[in-house]
Amino acid sequence: MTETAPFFSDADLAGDFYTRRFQPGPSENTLILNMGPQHPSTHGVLRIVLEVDGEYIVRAEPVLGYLHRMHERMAEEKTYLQYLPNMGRVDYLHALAWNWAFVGAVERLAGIEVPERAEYIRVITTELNRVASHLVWWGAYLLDLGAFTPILYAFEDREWILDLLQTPTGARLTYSYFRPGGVAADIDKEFLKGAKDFAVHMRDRLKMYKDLVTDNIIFRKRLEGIGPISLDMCRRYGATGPVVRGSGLAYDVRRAEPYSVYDRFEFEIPTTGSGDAMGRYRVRMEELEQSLRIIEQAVDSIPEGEIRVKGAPKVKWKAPAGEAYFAVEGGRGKIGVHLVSDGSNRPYRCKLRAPGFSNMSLFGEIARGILLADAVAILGSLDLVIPEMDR
Amino acid sequence: MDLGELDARKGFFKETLAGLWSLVVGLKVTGKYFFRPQITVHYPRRTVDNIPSFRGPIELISREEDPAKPKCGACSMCVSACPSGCFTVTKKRPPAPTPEEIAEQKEKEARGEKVKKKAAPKEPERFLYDYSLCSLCGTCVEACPSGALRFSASPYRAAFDRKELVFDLLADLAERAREDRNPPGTGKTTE
Amino acid sequence: MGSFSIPVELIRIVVGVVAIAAFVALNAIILVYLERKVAGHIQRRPGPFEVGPHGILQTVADALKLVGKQLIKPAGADAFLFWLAPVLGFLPIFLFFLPMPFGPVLTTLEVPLGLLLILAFAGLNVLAICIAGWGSNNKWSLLGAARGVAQSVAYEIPLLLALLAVVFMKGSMNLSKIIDSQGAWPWQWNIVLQPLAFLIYFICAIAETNRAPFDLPEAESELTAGFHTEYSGMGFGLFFLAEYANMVVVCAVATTVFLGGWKGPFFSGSWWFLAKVYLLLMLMFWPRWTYPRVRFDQLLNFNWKWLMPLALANLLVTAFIMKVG
Amino acid sequence: MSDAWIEGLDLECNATCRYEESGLKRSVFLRPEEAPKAAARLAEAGFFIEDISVLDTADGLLATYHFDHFECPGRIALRVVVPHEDPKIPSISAIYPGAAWHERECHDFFGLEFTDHPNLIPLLIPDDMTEHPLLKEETRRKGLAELVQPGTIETCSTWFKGLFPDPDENEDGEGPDGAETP
Repeated sequence: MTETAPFFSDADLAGDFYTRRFQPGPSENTLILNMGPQHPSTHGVLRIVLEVDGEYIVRAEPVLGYLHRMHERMAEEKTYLQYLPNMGRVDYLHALAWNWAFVGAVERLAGIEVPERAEYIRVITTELNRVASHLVWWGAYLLDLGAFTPILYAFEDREWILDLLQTPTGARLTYSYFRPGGVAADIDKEFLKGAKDFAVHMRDRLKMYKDLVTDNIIFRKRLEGIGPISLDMCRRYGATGPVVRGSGLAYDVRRAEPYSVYDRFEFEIPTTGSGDAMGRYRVRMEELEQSLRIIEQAVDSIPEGEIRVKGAPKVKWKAPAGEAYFAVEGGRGKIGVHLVSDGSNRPYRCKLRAPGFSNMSLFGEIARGILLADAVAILGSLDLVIPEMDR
Repeated sequence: MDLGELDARKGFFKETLAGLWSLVVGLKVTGKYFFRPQITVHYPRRTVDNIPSFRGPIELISREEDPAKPKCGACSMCVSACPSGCFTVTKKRPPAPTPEEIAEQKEKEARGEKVKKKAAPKEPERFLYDYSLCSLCGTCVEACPSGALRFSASPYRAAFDRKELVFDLLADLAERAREDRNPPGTGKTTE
Repeated sequence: MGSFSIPVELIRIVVGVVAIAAFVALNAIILVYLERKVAGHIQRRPGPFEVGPHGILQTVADALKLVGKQLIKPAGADAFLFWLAPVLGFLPIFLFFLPMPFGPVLTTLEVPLGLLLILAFAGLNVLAICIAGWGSNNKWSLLGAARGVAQSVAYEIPLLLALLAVVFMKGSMNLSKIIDSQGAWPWQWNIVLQPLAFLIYFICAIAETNRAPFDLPEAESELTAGFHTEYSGMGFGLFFLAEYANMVVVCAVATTVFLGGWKGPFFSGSWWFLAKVYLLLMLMFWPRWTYPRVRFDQLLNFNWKWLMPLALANLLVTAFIMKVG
Repeated sequence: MSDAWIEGLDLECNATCRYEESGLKRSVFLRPEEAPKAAARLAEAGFFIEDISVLDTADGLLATYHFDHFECPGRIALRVVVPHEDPKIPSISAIYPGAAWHERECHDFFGLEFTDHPNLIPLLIPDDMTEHPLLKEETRRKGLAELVQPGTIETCSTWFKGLFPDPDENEDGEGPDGAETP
C-alpha cells in the first residue's frame, strides 16, 4: 500500500493514475482500497480499486492491463501457423479452446475441411482440457473461500488429464496442438482407454467433491444469494458461459452455433435459475459431468482415418482475402476469433473475444453494496483468468 | 437441463441438523484421505514415469549412415518458420579450391568459357538453437522438408544464464553419437 | 501452602517461568511441524521432508530464518505501537501457564482464581491485534484488526459462560481443585456432565485463537494477511509463536476443566495431560484443513444467535439442577 | 429472431451473410451517429454484445460491433466507418454498459474517440502511452473492399456503392424484396 493513510486531506492524496481517476479523495466515512494487483484472490494481476465503507464496498472499478501482451498485434506480424503458439497462452487453463477458435476461424476463412477423426480428437482433447480447467477453478475458488485442501484434490485429478494430454500434445499447459485442417499428432488406443478410465475415476471423485464442499453448510452459506446476476445483465454486458447458464439460460456455443461434431453427442446444458454464485458453481460442477459424457461418447465412436487434411496450410500459406468469425465454447464462455485477411500470409487483423473480459466487466455493477468477503466469492464465481482478459 | 433447487430444506431443525451433519461428512472425507497413501512424487528420489512423451527442446536427427551427421540440408526453412526466431543456421561454404583447380578455372576463364563453381555441400556449418526463445510449438519440425528435426525427451535442460540456453545442435548431435544413444530415424533419444 | 516462605515461592516462579518459556517454544516448533504434517497427509503429500529425517528439523530451520530476517517497518507506521504489538501478543502467554497444573505437583503458582487469571489476560491478545492493525498504517491490517476485536470480544462471552457452568458445579476457580474433583476414568470427567459446555468452549476456543474456519482477522484471501500483513522476521514470528502458544493454552484449559487434567486411567501424571492437550490440538487442526472460511457477519451471527443462547441456557439449566439437586 | 429491429433505422447498407463463410448472419453499415439508435433497437430485441472489432483500412477505421442473441443465435455485425482524421463515434455504453470496456479497448488500440463515454481512460495499455499499437502504417493499409465482403446486399446507399465499387452482381436483382420495406 503506497497510497495515503486513512483520513488524509484531498491535497495529500497520492496514488497512481487510476486511483486518482477513481475519485477526488477519500471522504470521511469511506476509504479507497486497492485490491490487487498483488492480492491473493485476484489470481494473478487483476486490480480492483475499491471505495469501502467499513467492509462494505461502495464502488468498485477493475483496472486491467497488468498482463497485457498485445496478442492481436503479434497476429499481424506472424503467419497463420506461426501465430498458433500464442493461442495456447491466451488462456492457459483452457488452451485448446483457444487453439480451436483460431484454427476454426482460419478454416472458415479458407473453407478448409477437417477430417472426421481430427474432429473427434479435437472434441476429446478439448473436453478433457475443459475438465482440467474447471478443476483448477474449483480448487482455486475454494482456496479463495479459505479451504486449503480441495485444490490439492483437484490437482490430483487434473494430473490424470495432464498426463493424458501430454501424450499427443507433448505439453502440459500451453498446448499448441490443433492445426488448420486437423491436429498435430494422432492419439493412440492407450490414450482412448486412459480417457475412459479417467471418466470413471472422475465420477467417483465428483461424489467426494459433493460431500467435501458442495454440501458443506459453511460453503453454502458463503455462496447462496451472493452476487445475483440477472439475465438482462448478461445481455447488457455480454456475459456468457457458466455465468449466463447460472442465470437460467441454456446458452452454449456448442449447441447455439454448432461446430465440429458436437451435434452428434448427447449432452445437456445445465442451468440454474438462481443467478447467484452458488448457481454458477453448480453449473460448472454439472458441466464436469457433461464433459465426461461427451468424452465417453466420442471415445466410443471415434473413426479411423486421417488426422490432417491433404493440402493443409503450411507455414507460408496465404489465406484468401475476406473475414471470418468463429466462436467456440470455452471453459469461461464464448471465445470468438474475428479474422480479417488481405490475401497475404499474415492476418490483416485478428480480434480475440475473451469471455472473461465481458464477464468481468459486470463486476463493477454487482459489487455495489456487498461485503469484501463476498467480492472474493463473486470474483471466484466468475472464474477469471487474467491473461485471457488482458490478452 | 435445469438443476433446480439445491436439495430443498424442510424446517428449521432439519436444516440445522443437515448443516451439522455436512460438517461431519467433510471431516470424514479429509480424515479418510489422511490415512491414504501419498500420491506426490518425491522429486530427486523418484521421477514421474511419462517423461518420454514430453516434447522437450528441439534436436537434430542423424543420417542413417553416419550418426554424427545430421539429415539437415541447411535450407533454412526452420529459420523462417519459427515464430520466435530461435534458429541460426549457416550453410557450409564450398570447399576451397585446390591450386590445380584455380589454375584450371583461370584457363577456362581465359578461353571465355563459363566457370562452374563448386556447389556448396548441403550441410549446415552451424546450427544454433536458442531454447530461451522457443515455445516448443513444433512449427519447425513440421516445416522441415528433410525431416531433420524432432523434439527431444529431455526435460532437464536448465541453465543459470540465458546465454547458456543457446544450444549448438551439431555439437549435441556429435556428443550423442559418441555416447551411442542416437538411434537413427524419427524416434526420440532415450534418456 | 502458607507454610512456604517467600524466597522458595519466588524460586519456584522463576524456575517455572523459564520452564514455561522452554515449553512454549518447544511446543510451537513441534506443533508447527505436526500441523504441516497433518495438512500434508490430508492433502496426500508428505509435508516437510527435506530438513532432517522426515523433515523434523524443518520448523527449527524456519525459526532460524525468521530470527535472521530483517525487521521492516512500513513508512508512516507508528514505530512504538508497531513493535509493541507482537510483544504484547506474546508476553501474556507466560501468565496463562502460571496457574496451569501440568501434573499433581507441577504447578508454577497455585492461584485460587486461576481460571479467572487466564480469562482476564486472554483479553490482551485482542489489544495486540488491534494495535498491530492500527500501527501498521495499512488498510488491510486495519480491517483485520477491526475484525479481530469484534470477533474476540464476541466469542469471549460464550467461552466464559461455558466455563462458568463447570465452575458453578465445582464451586471453585482453582484449576487444581477442579481437577481434584474429577476422577481418573473418562466417565468421571466433567465433559460427561457438561458436554454442551465443552462443545461451545471448543468452538469459541477455535475462534479466540483465530484458527480456520474462523481465521478472519488474517483471512489471507480477503485481507492479504490481515493484521500482520506488514510484519516481517521475528515481528511475524512472535505473532506466529503466540498463535500456537494460545492454542496450547485453550487446549490445556479444556483438558483441565473438562477432561480431568493430568488424571487418567492407570498412570495418572503429566503424560496424560500432554496426551489430552495434543489430542485436542489435533482436533483443532482437522477442521482447518477441511472447511472454507465463514463470512464475518455469519461468524458474529453464529455467536450471538446460537452460541450465546445455548451457553446461557446451559448455565441456567446447570444452576437449576444445582439448586434443585 | 425476426429482423424487426432494422425497421426504421437509417442504414447505409443492409446485407445478409452466409454463416458458413463468415460466421455472420447479417451485416449492416451505418453512419456513426446512428450507432446508438441501432444499439438501442438491438437491446430492445434482446441481443447481447459480443465485442467491438476495429479494422484499420485505407478508407478509414471500420468499427464492427458484433451482437448475438441468446435464444435465437445469429451474429449481427453493425459496421461504422470513420475517417482517420476524425475518428469519433457516439458511445453505446449507456445502452450496453458492457460495451464501455470494449470501447476503451478500441480507444487504446486505434485511438477511436467514443463521444459521451463516461470513462474513456486506458484500459489495457499503460496510462501514459500515447501510441495506438494496432494502427497500421499508411502504406500497409488496404482498401475496405479488399478486406470485407458485405454479403448479399438487400439495400444500400450511394455512399456505400462508392466504398464498394464492385459488389456482388446479383445484388440489384434481390434488393427490392428484402425485409426492408415497411
